[in-house]
Amino acid sequence: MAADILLTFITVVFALMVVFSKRTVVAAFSLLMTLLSIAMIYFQLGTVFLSAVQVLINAGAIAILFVFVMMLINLENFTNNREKNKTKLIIATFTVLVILGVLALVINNNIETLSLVNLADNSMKALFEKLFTTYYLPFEMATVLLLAAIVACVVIASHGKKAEEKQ
Amino acid sequence: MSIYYYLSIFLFCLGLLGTILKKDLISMLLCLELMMGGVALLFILFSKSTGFLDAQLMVVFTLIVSACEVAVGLSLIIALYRKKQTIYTDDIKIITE
Amino acid sequence: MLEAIIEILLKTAVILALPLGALPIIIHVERRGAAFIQKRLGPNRVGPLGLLQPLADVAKFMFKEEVHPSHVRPFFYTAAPVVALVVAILPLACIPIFAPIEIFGRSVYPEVFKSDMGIFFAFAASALGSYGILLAGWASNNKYSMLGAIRACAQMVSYELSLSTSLVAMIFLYGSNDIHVMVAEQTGYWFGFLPKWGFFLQPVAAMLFLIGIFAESNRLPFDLAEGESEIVAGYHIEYSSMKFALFFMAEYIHMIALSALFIIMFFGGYSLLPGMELIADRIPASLAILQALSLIIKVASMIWFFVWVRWSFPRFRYDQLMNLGWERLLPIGIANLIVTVLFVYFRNH
Amino acid sequence: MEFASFAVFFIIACTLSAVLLGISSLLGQKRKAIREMDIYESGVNPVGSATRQYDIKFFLTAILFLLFDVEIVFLLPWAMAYNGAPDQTFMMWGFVFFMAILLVGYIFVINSKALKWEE
Repeated sequence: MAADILLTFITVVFALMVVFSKRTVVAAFSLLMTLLSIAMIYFQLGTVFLSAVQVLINAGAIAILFVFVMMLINLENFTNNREKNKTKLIIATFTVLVILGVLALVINNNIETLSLVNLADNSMKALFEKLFTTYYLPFEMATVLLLAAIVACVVIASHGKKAEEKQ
Repeated sequence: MSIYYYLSIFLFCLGLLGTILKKDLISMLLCLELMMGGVALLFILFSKSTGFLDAQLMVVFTLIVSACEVAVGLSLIIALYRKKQTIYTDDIKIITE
Repeated sequence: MLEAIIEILLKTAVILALPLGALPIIIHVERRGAAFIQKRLGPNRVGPLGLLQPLADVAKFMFKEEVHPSHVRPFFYTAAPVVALVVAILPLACIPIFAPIEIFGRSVYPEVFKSDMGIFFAFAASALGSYGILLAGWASNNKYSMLGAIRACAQMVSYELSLSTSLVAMIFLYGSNDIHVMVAEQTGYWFGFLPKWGFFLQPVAAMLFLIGIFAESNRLPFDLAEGESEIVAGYHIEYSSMKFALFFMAEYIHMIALSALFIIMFFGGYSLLPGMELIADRIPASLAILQALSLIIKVASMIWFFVWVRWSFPRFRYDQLMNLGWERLLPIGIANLIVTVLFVYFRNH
Repeated sequence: MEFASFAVFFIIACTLSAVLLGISSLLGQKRKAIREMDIYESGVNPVGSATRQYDIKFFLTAILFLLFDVEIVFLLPWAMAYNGAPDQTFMMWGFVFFMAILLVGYIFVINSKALKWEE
């Protein structure tokens, strides 16, 4: 039980730093720490493969992309003191708090049935075997989605370059 | 174990708040990624408590989708930055050039 | 409970002591090896045969002035070497040194982080390696370091693809991620003399992984990041004394961890070297020590290979390096994957 | 249990590097020399800010790494389930189809010369 509270505390602290930190690079690195602590939570819950995948893809590739963009777009010399209109801040926090309250109520009512955690995790081999036989179609659609993302990124990112060469 | 339920909805709502409040596009994408993390954690918790372990495969698909979303989102931000030299939402108001 | 704590502390101590203890020796071997290849003597002033030279270096790093330049970003500037070293040490947690042994009636696992996804965790932890470099490049706010950090990161990232293709190809063959299962499948002999190593099964994947290791740990001929002739000293240009030494240690430990992965997959991890069975049969208690010894000998020969290659190959140009990564190694990796799958399929049917 | 041992390992690694840094900052002499504090640009006075514009190729490499890494890492459950799978033929043909899609994306990237670092 102590590990649960410790991990939750670490994740909450870094998540708050992502949202409420002044400089964007600090937000990017705290997002990296949040994803790593979520990977630790996955490991503690027993899903070992997902924790390794989370470390490799989320923390090892997506967060690097964010830091790369930070470096390419030098955010430092942007004046960050844009006026913070108070009304938007209050309304936004109010609505989000309402949503949080509703969700918390939902979970609170049936916390007993939810936390009936039977850790009957059968071997991952059977689980993965099911991934590629019964759920093969969604997996192939996800691959086609990745293909579309590859084509889109190459076209969007190198679009400006061709325009420059023409001038 | 049950504290993780509250953690996942907290992450989701915090990401939502961040996406609304943040001024520049990259921070919005960061907070979107935070929401993705919260949802994936919820999937695993439900798969654990109901014993229906296939839900963990759903996390695999959310990871693929969030990777594609970040990739395309960031290349759009780069293309926008090359054209307008700024990524602050207040400056990007004019649709037609 | 007390027994578990002692076991954890003992394991952590052993796993941290091995690479950190070996570090001065590696630095010495690197210097003497370079000298040997270039027909000169190398350090032999301090102590007999210059053996105390690394200790003198460590002392020098301790006592040098701690320069803190004014233009750097303070917190990230000091955090970068710590991040680099910690991330370099993490993969060591999953690498076992000997087979699980029975002590006091409990089977003791040698690695700190026992899971049946051992090799995948070690690979994921080594994928985090580029954060220390990015942080250092960005924090020292200097054109050379920023460019060096981005180039090093792009290089490490693109060679990680070919690393993961060869890793997946080997897992297709072994069928599981658990390092103990992998080593168990690699013990024994084909036709009596050839040890059953993964290298003879998959030479192509071994070549890919080897090239990937050189690129991932920024060793020559892939060290564009801190190429002296190109951008002076790359990402650790603004660092001095102990902080620079931490980057130095991080690079060597990262190199040790990656070559340990290479040996686990292709040269049988802690499986006994050909001559060792005779000793092991006579003294059964010494099996674990012999296994650890064989792993250390293999890693040491890999380190010598690193030094040997470092002083015999010229440095790549950056576009050659990236083309090699994307246009040459990746298609070979994908083709190798398809061939492995077909081979495993026809082997079963 | 493994989680506790990994946490102990991580904490010891952090304290090790912190201790090394601490020792050197204690032992090292403190001198506020002006010249050492400047940006190191091999003696020349620095010009312009450090974070100037960089080539788009670095960014494109990172994006394509992310997308191809996702595809290759999700081959891993394939590799684990493949050996003992009852209907291996379906999985084998599924794998070939998956690799075809991956190769289409790869060939597109190579032909579009997006990653071609000109001399």
